[in-house]
Amino acid sequence: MLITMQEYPWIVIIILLPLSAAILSFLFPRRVKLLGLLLALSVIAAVAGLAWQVIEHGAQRYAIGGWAAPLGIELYADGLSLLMLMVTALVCLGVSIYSTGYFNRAYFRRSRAIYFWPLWMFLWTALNALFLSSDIFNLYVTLELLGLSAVALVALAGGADALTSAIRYLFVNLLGSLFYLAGVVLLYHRFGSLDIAILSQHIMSQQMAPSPAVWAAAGLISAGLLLKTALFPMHFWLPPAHASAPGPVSALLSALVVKASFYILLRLWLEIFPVESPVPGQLLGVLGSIAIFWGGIQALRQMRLKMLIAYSTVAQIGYLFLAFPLASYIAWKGMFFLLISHALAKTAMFMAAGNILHFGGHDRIKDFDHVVQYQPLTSAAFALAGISIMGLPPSGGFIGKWLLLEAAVNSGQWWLVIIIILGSLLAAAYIFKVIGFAFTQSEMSHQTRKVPVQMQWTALALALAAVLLGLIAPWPLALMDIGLPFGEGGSG
Amino acid sequence: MLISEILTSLLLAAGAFFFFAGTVGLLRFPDVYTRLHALTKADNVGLGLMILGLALQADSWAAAGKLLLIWLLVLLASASVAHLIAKAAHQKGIEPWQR
Amino acid sequence: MNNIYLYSIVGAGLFTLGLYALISYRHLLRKILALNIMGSGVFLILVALASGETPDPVPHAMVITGIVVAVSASALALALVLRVQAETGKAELPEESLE
Amino acid sequence: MAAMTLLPLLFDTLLGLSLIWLAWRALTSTDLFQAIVLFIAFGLLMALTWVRLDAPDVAMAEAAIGAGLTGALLLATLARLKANNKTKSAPEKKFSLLLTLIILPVVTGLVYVVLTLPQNTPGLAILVAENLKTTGVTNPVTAVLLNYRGYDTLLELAVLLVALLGVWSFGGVPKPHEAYSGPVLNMLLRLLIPLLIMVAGYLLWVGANAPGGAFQAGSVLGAAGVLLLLAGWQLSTRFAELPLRIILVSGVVMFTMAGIVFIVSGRQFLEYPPSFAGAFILLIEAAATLSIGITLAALFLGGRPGLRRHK
Repeated sequence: MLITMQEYPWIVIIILLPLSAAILSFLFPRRVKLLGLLLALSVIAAVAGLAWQVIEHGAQRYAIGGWAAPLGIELYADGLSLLMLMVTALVCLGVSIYSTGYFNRAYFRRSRAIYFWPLWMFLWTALNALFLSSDIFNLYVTLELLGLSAVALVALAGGADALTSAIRYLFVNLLGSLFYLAGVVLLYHRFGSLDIAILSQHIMSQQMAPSPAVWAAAGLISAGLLLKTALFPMHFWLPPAHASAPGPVSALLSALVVKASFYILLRLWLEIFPVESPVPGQLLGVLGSIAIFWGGIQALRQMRLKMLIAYSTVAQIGYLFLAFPLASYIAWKGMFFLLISHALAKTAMFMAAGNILHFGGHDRIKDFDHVVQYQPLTSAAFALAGISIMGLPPSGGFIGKWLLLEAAVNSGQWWLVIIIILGSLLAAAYIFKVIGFAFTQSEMSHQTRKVPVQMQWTALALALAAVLLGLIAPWPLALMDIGLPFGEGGSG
Repeated sequence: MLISEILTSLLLAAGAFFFFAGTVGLLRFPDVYTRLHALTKADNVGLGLMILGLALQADSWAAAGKLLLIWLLVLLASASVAHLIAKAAHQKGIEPWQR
Repeated sequence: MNNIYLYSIVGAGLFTLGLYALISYRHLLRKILALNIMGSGVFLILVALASGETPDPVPHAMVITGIVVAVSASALALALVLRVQAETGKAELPEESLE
Repeated sequence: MAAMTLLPLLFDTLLGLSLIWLAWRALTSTDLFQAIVLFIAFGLLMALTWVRLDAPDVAMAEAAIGAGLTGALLLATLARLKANNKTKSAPEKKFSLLLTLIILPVVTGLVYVVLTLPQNTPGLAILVAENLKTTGVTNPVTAVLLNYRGYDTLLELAVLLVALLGVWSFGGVPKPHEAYSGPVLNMLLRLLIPLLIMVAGYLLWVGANAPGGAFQAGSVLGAAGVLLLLAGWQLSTRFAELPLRIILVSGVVMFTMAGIVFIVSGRQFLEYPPSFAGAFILLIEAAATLSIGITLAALFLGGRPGLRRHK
């Protein structure tokens, strides 16, 4: 008795698709490119199915193994996780098309290239599983799966600096996971359950001062996740790792992997951690603003394009943390919208950088040689993505920053307003620096290579998506209201 | 059953003594060969005594049989490991100690 | 019941010992050892707190999962160490410049 | 009477102190080889601690994987490192005073918090025991691992596979161990390998109602693989490609396929039909044991077997 269309368990299919594709591409290395494209399309269809279910019937909860929450693991799909799944599906569709050109025989040693596909699909499985899980120990396992596949992908580039940044990234990942696990242990022994919904009921119900265990757990989990999200003092590992990774991998890292640990922090912060006193929020806000300035200034100083973009990621992550001191309904939605548009824009930027690297054999900004003439599509993609990073209308970045500004003005925290504006100016500075050099030609001419056409078009398509996101803003903003954090329990 | 408990504790004590003797040998002997000699001999006998003591307390013959299997395995493993280490040391050119 | 607290304090001690060693030593193998010891410390706290009269099997399953995850992470790290040493000639992290 | 209750306490404190002391010595010893040997001893003492905390399943996993296999991996890596690098790196301290100032509050905070946690909260023990009948196994830990939280175990098998993929993706032809295949080692192999395989089968079978299960059995199988590799055994290139990969993924594949079969028959993902639960769990555990064992041995090898030795 086949179950009818609506009751298809899309929530599980979204996790099983990339897992089975990864296994198939491990077993049959010759047909990886076809598998990659097929996977991207089928996951988009599955996400559409889940979206239809969530919009129709509200947040979906799925008990795996038939065991309800305290005993078994539950998957939970609401507006937030749906949006993250959509962005992941879009970015991964772009990466799958881009990689068919990037990992061809000429550019990448075949024996290494075939490992990109299974590792990337396992990374996608980890992302989908992470966005859907509502069990904190299960989140630990998905974080480890995510971390190990990301490190293996970074090390795929094979150079000396790629390998040293890969092993530093691995240690940072493992340290962050251990801190997170220590927090999980304390929460489990304090409340006897691992499910986020049950934990939030326990914590919200006992109004008396939360016991030190909850505070320690909140501190440990936040420290671990901040280390993985590379917030200011702990960002040292991000630029070398993201810059020395292969093209599509740095796009995946900056757009999705760094956001996954931020997503968990956001969900736990809104639902579990009883944050009465504004002090932690203010602290995160201050660290975020320092990250904006530090990332912006370092980006201006960089000689290589990919390092510049990596430092721009450090700065943009700082923006996301500005919503914590505001903690108002508009602020959370603006920050989340900024997160989505940054994912699309940063993927397009790293793909453009990959094209330039592929075209000229190097990415030293000073020695760009007629990039605009020979690579019009790539330069257009970089410019459009820059518009969204800078936050110029009508791009998605603009809407996100505008909502943050609105929230800052309403709550009267003027220092945040200044930081948001200055941050945008810094972003404009380093993007115009790159675009400026794209028009010049360098003294020494070096032989150039033809960039496969699909690599250029995917970069342009994703950049366009980042810009057009601003035009369709009301739909995703409404989607965020489904489900827990913003819906009923929305604070502010 | 007081007797079996006394017997067991006696055997365990004897086993512990042999382990102690093996450790003293390890610390006191001058080179790798004599240390290997002391360790494998003393520890195996010590373990044998301990296993015998525990077998008295075992609740079924199967459990006693498993304990005996453990002892045989350890005998096999420690003998061959001792040989391998001695062979590796010899290949490395460590001369046995002469007075 | 005080051995619950004894072992959880030992677990906390191992956690911080590993953290100290991870940060202060530059050789990559030492960092991997430190990470494994930190992992054992967290698992010790997890199981020690659950070992009252009714031993709770869920932490045991979590620790077994954690041990397998730890060994796969260590295997990847060790393979990376060999590759880093092959490329850069030394098995240590370059002096991290904090910019 | 006091003497009898004092003895376990004395033993526990002694065990706890020796754990800390061994960990400290392992981390700060000047010679790396000595550090690894102390780490293996630390792993064995950890296994003893798990027995003291009446967690036999964890004790077996710790002894086999935590101490045994991780130790073997560390020693193999050190051997390959030693070929061209001094290992006597004195652990020079950098900004150690500042570090102790940071670490000290962390440890006191952790200890204080741990002391405030309520004692012997039953946690999920009662819930697990109540529903044990429908899980098809009587060993609660296997029930949690395979049935209640089977999804965790599925992802964890994927983690193991990703680690192997990562190791293989680094390329690098595995330097064949200089086989010490002397007569003694061959005799040891002839006796031990069949016994190890039988013990693995026994652990797998007994896992349903006593401490044991896929991970312990898989690690014993992995140990047998490591022993074979040490003796210089080579996988013939005929099996190096597809057959090996099928075995490696068999654990994850069996788990996912079982889950899909349950969905098609109208149940939730990984919801075992109570009547066949035991059979399904044994099937999945058998596949998982095989794939874990071969994966752990392949991780020890450190490179793709059957690679053409292009110099």
